[in-house]
Amino acid sequence: MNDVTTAPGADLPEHPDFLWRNPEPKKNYDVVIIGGGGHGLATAHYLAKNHGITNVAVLEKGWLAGGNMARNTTLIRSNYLWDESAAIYEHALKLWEGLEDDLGYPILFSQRGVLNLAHTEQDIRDSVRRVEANKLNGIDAEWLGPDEVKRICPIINTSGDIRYPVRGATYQPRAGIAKHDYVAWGFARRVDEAGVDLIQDCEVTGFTVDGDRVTGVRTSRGDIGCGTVALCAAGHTSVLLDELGVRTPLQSHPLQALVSELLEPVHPTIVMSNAVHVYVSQAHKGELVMGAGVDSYNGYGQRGAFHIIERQMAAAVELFPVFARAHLLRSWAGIVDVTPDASPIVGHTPYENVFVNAGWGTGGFKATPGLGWCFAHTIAHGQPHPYVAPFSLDRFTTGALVDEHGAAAVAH
Amino acid sequence: MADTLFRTHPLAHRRAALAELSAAVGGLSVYPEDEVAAVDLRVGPVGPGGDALGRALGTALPAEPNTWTHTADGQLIWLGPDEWLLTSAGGDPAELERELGWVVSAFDGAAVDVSAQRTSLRLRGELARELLSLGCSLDLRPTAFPAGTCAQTHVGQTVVLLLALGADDFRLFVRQSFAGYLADWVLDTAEELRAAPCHPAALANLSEE
Amino acid sequence: MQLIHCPWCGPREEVEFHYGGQAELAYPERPAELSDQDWAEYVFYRDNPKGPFAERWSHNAGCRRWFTAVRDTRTYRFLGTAKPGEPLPVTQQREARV
Amino acid sequence: MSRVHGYGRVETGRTLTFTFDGRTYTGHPGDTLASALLANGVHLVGSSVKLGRPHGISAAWTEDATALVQIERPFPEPMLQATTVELVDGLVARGLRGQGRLASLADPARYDRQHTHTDTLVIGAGPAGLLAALAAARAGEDVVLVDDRSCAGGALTGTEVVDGRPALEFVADVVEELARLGVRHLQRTTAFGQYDDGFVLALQRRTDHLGAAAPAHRGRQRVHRIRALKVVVATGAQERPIVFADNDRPGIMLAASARDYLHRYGVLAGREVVVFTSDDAAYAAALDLAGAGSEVTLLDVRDAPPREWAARAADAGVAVHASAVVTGTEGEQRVRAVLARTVDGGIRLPADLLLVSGGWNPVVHLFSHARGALAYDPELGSFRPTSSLPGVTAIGAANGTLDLAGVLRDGAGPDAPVAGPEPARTPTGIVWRTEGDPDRQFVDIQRDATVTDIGRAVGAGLRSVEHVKRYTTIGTAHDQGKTSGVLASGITAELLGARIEDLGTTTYRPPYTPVAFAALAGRSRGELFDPVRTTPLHEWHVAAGAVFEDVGQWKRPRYYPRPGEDMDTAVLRECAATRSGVGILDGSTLGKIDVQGPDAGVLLDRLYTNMMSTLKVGRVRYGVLCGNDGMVLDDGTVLRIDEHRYLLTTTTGGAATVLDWMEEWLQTEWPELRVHLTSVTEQWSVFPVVGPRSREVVGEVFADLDVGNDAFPFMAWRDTTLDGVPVRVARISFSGELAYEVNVCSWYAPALWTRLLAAGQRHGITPYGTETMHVLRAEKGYPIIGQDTDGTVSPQDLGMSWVVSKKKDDFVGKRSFSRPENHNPLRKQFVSLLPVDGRTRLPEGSQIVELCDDGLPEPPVPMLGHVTSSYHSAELARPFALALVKNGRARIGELVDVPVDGALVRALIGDTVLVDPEGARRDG
Repeated sequence: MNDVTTAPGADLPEHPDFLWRNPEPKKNYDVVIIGGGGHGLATAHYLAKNHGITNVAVLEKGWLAGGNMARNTTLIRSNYLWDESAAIYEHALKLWEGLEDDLGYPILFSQRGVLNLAHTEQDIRDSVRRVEANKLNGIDAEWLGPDEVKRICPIINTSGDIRYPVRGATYQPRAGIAKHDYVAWGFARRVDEAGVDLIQDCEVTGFTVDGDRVTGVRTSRGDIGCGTVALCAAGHTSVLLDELGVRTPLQSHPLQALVSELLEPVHPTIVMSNAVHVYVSQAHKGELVMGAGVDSYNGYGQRGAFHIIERQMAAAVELFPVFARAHLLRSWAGIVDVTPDASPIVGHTPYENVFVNAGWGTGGFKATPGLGWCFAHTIAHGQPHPYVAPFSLDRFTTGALVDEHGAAAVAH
Repeated sequence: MADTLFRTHPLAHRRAALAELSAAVGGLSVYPEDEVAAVDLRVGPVGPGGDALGRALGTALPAEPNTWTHTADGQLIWLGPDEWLLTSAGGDPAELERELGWVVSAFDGAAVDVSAQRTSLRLRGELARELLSLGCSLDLRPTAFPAGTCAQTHVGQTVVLLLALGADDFRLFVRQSFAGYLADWVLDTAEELRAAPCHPAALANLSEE
Repeated sequence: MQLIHCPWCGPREEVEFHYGGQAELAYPERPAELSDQDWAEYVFYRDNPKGPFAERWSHNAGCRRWFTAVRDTRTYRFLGTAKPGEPLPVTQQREARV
Repeated sequence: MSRVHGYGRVETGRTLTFTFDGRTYTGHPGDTLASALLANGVHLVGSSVKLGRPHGISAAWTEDATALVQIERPFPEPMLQATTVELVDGLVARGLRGQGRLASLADPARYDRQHTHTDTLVIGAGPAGLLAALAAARAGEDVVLVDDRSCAGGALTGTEVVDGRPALEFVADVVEELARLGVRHLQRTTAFGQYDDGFVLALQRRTDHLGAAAPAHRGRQRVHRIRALKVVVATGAQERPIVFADNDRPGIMLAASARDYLHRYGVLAGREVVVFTSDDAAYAAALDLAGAGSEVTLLDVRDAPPREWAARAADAGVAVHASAVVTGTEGEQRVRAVLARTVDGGIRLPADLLLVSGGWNPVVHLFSHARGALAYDPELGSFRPTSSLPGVTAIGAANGTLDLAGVLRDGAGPDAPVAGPEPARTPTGIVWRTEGDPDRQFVDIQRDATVTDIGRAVGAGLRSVEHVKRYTTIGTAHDQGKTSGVLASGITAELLGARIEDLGTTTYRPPYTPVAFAALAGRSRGELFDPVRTTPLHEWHVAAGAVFEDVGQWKRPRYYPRPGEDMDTAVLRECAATRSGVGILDGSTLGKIDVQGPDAGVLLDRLYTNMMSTLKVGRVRYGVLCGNDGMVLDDGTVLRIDEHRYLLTTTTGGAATVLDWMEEWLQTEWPELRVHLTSVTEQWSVFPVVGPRSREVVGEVFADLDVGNDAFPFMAWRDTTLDGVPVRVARISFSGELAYEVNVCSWYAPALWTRLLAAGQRHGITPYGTETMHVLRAEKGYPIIGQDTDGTVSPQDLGMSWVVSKKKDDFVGKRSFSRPENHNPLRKQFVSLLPVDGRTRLPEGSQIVELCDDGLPEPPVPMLGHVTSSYHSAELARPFALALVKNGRARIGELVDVPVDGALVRALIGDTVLVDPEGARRDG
């Protein structure tokens, strides 16, 4: 009848029988984290684990990890151009490598490598530049010619007669994917065990302020007093900071992704192409997971325009001719918060006990443990961790940007 | 050496393929048109500048967006609220630019020779709208896009200036560097309209209704 | 895919347009006199409201004219468009912030 | 064979042969793969993804959750529903366990898209949709009607009576009238997504059903992009199963689907049939199957079965048990017996077919895509549209109307045709699952997800349906939860002790049914993936054997190899020829902008870092544009044509960006300026004639032009004519050589190019490409924006403070120059790098580090900058590079190391200008 003997995804681990309590909010917490996504949960985890701070609430306006965490394409890599970016993403990647043990949760972290394709002379220059920078920063990276690209991912069309032939690629072998829900739930379970309250359906609607301190948050489930406020609200950060009269150079945009049906393994790695605007991996059960560039305009709608998907499909079929009859099964969108230099904003705000973490654009998921670690440090010490210090808000005033557009306009 | 500088049409190399297509598909005729002089005109539409230009051209500037009018030997095409494209089959580009520039400069306007900036492809026949609908998102129903209208829009992935000349008669101005792409797109797309060399039963089934 | 009403050309597909971000940002009269912070605000800081937002759009593939639109960033629905110099078609963002 | 005589609409006169799982069968035109399999008695189709349990055919159309197949011929296509694959001769397919397989070859089929505008779009050609389309068309509206099946009629089986005649005759009449009224009516066309402003995407399957007769040149599938003022969603409803133990076996099917197989395909899906229902509709199925010869027993969950239906059932010999529920099934490869609890206790009913009906789920997907609000309707036991959505209405079963008379009224209003009498509807019994082993109660059959799984999820602390979906994977399979979604919400609510109203359902997202990637790519494949831009000389370049480079969308000649030459050899030859004799380049891709008006100079002064208003007519000035952030955006030359007119050039890649950017400033910030901008990029073709012999060549071709240095100095331009054609010549040099840029109307480009080549022949004129252009300019230290800069480089960093006006109060970007970071002594500056060994060409992109005598230290190793350009120089007879280096200008003369392929290459930091620093050649 059919010759498949091992069921796809049959080896996927079961979730544990218990994940988290659903407590009523207390009157007061030492730290209130706004946003129960990956970053909020990871921050709570390292606050408890590294700093022993557990009188913490994570407030989530919807369901836990239901924002970008649930909508991203789970790509993890650290091959960023600038030292500052490379440092935080590499810190994150190292944590990813031990995260399954740390969380005691099967997060399905699979280090299958990422290829960033180069199609033009300028792509090649940018690629070599990034590879060489990565190497000097201790990040695994290589430059591969078309034949080596073909060896790693045989289904890529490397023939010279396509519109934008593949001229080579950068390769980071340690890059990979993980199962996003598993990651979120792994953090959430640990955090819950540590005594942190995860409070869902709890939308922050305002703040109570005393001078340059915030004394509490107003929520859809009542007022909650706090020692410190940590914002991990991604695309909604501006809306929250507006309540405090704080401006940030953030813009929220829709970012779409999609999956195919389950397919027999054909795609052993992750492929990204900036020039033709697509990236693809094949998830554990066999579905092709793809993303493209952000929609051009601001939006909070968790949906995007279909022409972006069509363009992405054209690029996919161009690069992977065998994908022609794969099927788009489901598409969706997240809301990414983007800064002028495509690098995050982490650190102080004008309020002494309010810390911000936002602007990760398309890099949020891959940074999750690294950011959590550093943001927890920042909250615990009241001073930015060295890895996030370059991402302060005042860089827009001094001009010390960390501009990841140039060589890493590569989304995701 | 030739006595005069010869002209080369940007679509010279596609002429034969387009002719073959036109011969093969009843109801569709596609061909590159001869070059015409063209000047981009900028001047305030209402007021003395527009009036002066209208007088110089012998016809009022079409003020209605997305429309064009005839001139003695060409067309006057609305491009924007203060911008028109004048074409002239017989005119000398440089002279036209000079003469009209002299008229509009008095009103802070501009006249720019853009004769070679675009080239044009003519699309005629009862299948012309069908062909365009395969790559153009405009409402091209005869009621919405009758003769005398025009639009700058996309066909395939290139920007065109599309003119309805008659019921089934269109002119597509396209930037010269994109002309080859547009012709290739037309050639590829028109495959859909070729008579099907296949089983008659299949043909019957192909009618979509 | 939105149908955007160019104030001149009428309704056209979204792909014909270019997004220009927040509208009504005036170039400072005397940039040299601004503090670094004020200059940074002009260069980099933009409103990011969840709700009606006044924006610049350009009908790139059409008449190449810039115009102002008020659009709801929650629904993406265009609430109106206006030519430069015309008043905003709808009262816009700062309702929540004033 | 289970084909029943007298039933069905397949063409029994013709036979098709197909292969499934290696065995050959026959069927008829009009069959689907599923109906043909059932006709051949094949119930076992595939197996479940996780547990490998046998799976059969559980429905008749897109709601089927089990019969997933791989198509092998005519062309491999992964994971289709056997229920939606139309049978063609020679079809080869096999059953699947969870994963499909992609072809190993590119798909030769063609795909396309079509734009359609209409007043009214009706989605669904069932009774409601047909009548809605008819009403609109009769009212004179432009109407498009799409429907996903092969013919109109929707759920009508043909047994109904409408307007006093058999329903399908009525349908045929309506279809005919629609055609007469000019309605564009597309069958086999699935509306799969609804977006803003009446925008609906629909996939039309155009050729697969034609089999071998399919015309290869015609698109296999077409995506219709339909804009409608009004969208009528008449997508019907899908039957909802009830969950019981072992409900996933082959031979278990939705009740209405069995009717569909009988009436559409003439296939009787079972002989010994048990019908398990909580809804009236299944009685019709029971009666129809009984009438076709099956033994039927009906189990109704409800305590009071519908009286009229029950009476009809009794007349037809169908035993009806009230208050009865199925508790399990037996059978491996096909159901063998049904276990049930009745008021009389547990019973075991032998059966080869178990039909299930738990009521109906309106197909609200398209309504929901467009942000239409849904709410739980306790009478339906499902979610239906609540809000009205501008321009969008849901009618018929899609809006929860289940009786035919009501559906007809929804479609046609008060003048609706009359439906034949039907028994009055008794409320549906809302039952999500029966008692039994929750480990074997499958909620999402395709995912092997059970009631136990939901129970575990709830026990783990999950409270949201989204969490439960993710924990259990319910609704994430190929069918996207068409049958399981509402059940999952219902069962979760039950287990949580919550109300399903409060819990809601997961979000519906496009596409409604899966769509092939290639269909979405449409015609944007191969060469048409992205437009190719070419210059008027393209054919000449091709004939000359040029190797092309992609620069944006342009194809530019990179070099012109002679036989046996590789790129390095060709470029060395082209460089040497140009520096020692004369070379010629096709520079037509440069962006060109005509700037006209009394305030042209004012605008340019505000945008360029240097002063342009002081430029004299007849002269040329180099200029740099910065963004507000003070970083270099683009550069180029500015020609002053007359008092109120300038001609700018931009980089090839920057042309569109710069024009848009200038327009933005002009239109949004300074509308008071009297200036007009016009792109003339393609109006003018440009050929730099470069090298010490360029004067002879240009002088010979343009006899009227005084090319002497005094009459025509560097950075001047002159107009002349050739055979009456205006030509503009400018002394601009991007190579450091004596050079004349010849500009001509593009009509004459090939002719003029040929003249220049002819005149240059005796000087050995050499066409050169972009690579040589890059080498020549690099030898002179001229940066290429986008190659030597990356958006983080200021004019000062490039060593171009001379291009930044000190006199002007302001220009775009000026204020940013005084930010603290712009004065950081460690900013990267533009310098040259000379490899000390005189041999190594540093790869572009290489990073630069401090000298390390003992090899590279452990990472992280601080970086000083990177190599932006690197070439072998014919002139210098050595390799050289340009680089951005921290504090580079202060370090000229110092040595640094560059890691290359695991070794360190030592290099000397130098000034950027390596050839003719005095500019004697250029000015000569």
